[in-house]
Amino acid sequence: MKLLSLLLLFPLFPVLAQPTPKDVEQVMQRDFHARGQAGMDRVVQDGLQRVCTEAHDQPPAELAKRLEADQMKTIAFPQGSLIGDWKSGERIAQNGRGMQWTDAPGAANGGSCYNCHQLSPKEISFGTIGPSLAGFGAKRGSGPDAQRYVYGKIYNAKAYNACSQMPRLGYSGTLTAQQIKDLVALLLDPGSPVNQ
Amino acid sequence: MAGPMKIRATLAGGNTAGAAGTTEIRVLMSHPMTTAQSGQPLHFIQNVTVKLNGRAVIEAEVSQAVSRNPVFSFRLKGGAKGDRIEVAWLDNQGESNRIETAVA
Amino acid sequence: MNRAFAGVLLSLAFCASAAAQDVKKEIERYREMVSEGSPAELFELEGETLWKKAQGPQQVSLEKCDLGLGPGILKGAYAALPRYFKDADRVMDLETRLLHCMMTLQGRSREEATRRVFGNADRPSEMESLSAYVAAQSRGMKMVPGESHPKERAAYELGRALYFRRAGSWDFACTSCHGEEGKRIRLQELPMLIKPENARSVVASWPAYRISTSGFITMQWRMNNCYQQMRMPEPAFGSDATVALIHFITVTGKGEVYRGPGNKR
Amino acid sequence: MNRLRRALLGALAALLAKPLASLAAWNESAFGAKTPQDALKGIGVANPAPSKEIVIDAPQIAENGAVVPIEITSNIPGTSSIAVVLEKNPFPLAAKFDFGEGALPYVKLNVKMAETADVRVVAAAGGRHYSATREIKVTIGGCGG
Repeated sequence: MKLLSLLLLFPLFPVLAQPTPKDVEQVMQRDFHARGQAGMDRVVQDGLQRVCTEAHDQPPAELAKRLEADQMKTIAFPQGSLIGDWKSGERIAQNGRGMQWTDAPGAANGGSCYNCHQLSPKEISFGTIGPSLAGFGAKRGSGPDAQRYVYGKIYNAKAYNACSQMPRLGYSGTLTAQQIKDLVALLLDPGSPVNQ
Repeated sequence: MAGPMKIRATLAGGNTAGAAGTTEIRVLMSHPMTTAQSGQPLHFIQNVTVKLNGRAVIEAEVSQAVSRNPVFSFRLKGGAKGDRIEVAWLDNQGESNRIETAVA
Repeated sequence: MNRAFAGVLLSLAFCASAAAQDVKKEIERYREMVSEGSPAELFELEGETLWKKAQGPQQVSLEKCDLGLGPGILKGAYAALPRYFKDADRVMDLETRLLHCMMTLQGRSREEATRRVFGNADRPSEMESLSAYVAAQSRGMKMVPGESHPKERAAYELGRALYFRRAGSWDFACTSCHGEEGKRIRLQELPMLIKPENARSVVASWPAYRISTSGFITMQWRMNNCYQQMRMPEPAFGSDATVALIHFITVTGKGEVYRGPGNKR
Repeated sequence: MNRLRRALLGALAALLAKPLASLAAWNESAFGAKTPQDALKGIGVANPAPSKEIVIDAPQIAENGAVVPIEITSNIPGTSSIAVVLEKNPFPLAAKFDFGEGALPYVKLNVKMAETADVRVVAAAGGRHYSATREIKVTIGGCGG
């Protein structure tokens, strides 16, 4: 029902027959092929991807809230401190590899963080798709709540913003729990270059 | 592999009262320009010569620090349409190439 | 990192916005200076040789290839692509059409002709050099892709749908990077290709010489490489999906005067 | 003398279908030098005087160290050669241009730089040497993937 109301909110252009989501998937099934670790299962959308595609990333608030609650359930928070090693976190943030058909399947993946965010003010080559995170820990503190928020956001960004452009780095199997802790340290540790 | 070259020589500046302008030369060379650090066999252009109507006017010695597919711009005093400009290179493996054009 | 650089970075931290402005300006100046002497022309020369070279079982050149304006007509042909081709009953972009000519005129198999469509600096691909040569023959002409045939309109709609479709390990669509204006990845600005003013300069400059790899890159490569970075499986060269995306982008940026082959990072 | 020898060799080379590598002059000791000082020594330069008449036009930041554009003009009268030294490269001497009658002391070229460093340009005029430097920062652009 929710999907139906969504479709009504975003009416199809009357002039041209647009391809249905099913049509588009069929084209992709035909025109794409598995390569390396990138299997054809990745062409098939999950529920969240389908809704965000249909809504051009702006689902109605009520639907977004429900999707976020669903995504929140996927996050496995480790016990104890979530602060790892910021030096390792910086390397993970700099590394843009992982999950591509050109990447070795067994190798440790990067988080691609600098592709979209400013983190350490020392790095001048940073992206701007996501907000600047320079001084993040200095502003927010590094207590249990901040740790939990950052860990959860990296593990599954969609639990906080249903159609966020940020990958679900833990949920997708890109980063391990230890790697995410190291990134939490990069953001929150007072000794991290992010907070200088 | 040392591939094709491209050259352009044009008259710039000057005026109808006869004041001399400048001949601008831009030359492109396909060459790998591999360095000692690349792990590939060292292969780079060492000498570049620019000739105006058959006479050498610029002689350059270059190193592996020149970028791949080298592009050089040079300038000559004065010049006239139809002047013959030739650029030749020679690399450390003895390969060479040359190209000629008339000033436009 | 040397001391002087560290000093500059320190000052960057102090006056971040002014410094960011300077960085942007200097990077723009860098690109401008590099593009003044683009080796793209060397690829055009190589492409001309390949266009005229007899190849394949038929041992003929591509000189009779019909790129849409009639057999062998190169001038302005690229500016009118992608378009619908009756003989193939589908919309084709430049590279797909070149492949079609290799198969039909030269008698080559698809497998052989597409074995190595994306080359590198040491060995550029035949498709890259040919693209440079053909595209250069439209320099100074307005980009006017086909839009009247129903299959051209369908390709546009499919391209648009693909542009917004999120999927894969990282939930990416084209819009994940090219969905908002003024954004960048690292230092690379990202054109928002659904806006004509952004798509135009893209349409006017591809295919292009790529400074970081000293190679020549084409739109089919761009689609392939984006899907790789989107953590998706690989789209087939010259497939309807890739042609549709290229058509969608080209129609969005139509009307711009072609200035390529250009220079990319 | 060197110039004359080269001119003669050049003429000889032109007569041959393919010039021979052994005929060309290439200053092995200067180009093989591992420090800027040794490189300059190799081309006979000692204590060049700083000069504002050497104009080095280059971006302050190079997005890619593999291609760093540098445009050089010497406004020193009688400039006969220009040498380009990349101070932090493993082999600092990048190029030396000799200008004969009719050539302007100007060149634009693209060089590779391993890291952020000074570019030093040394011009020779009337038996004296002059130099100028400019810092270029080398960074990375793009997705870094």
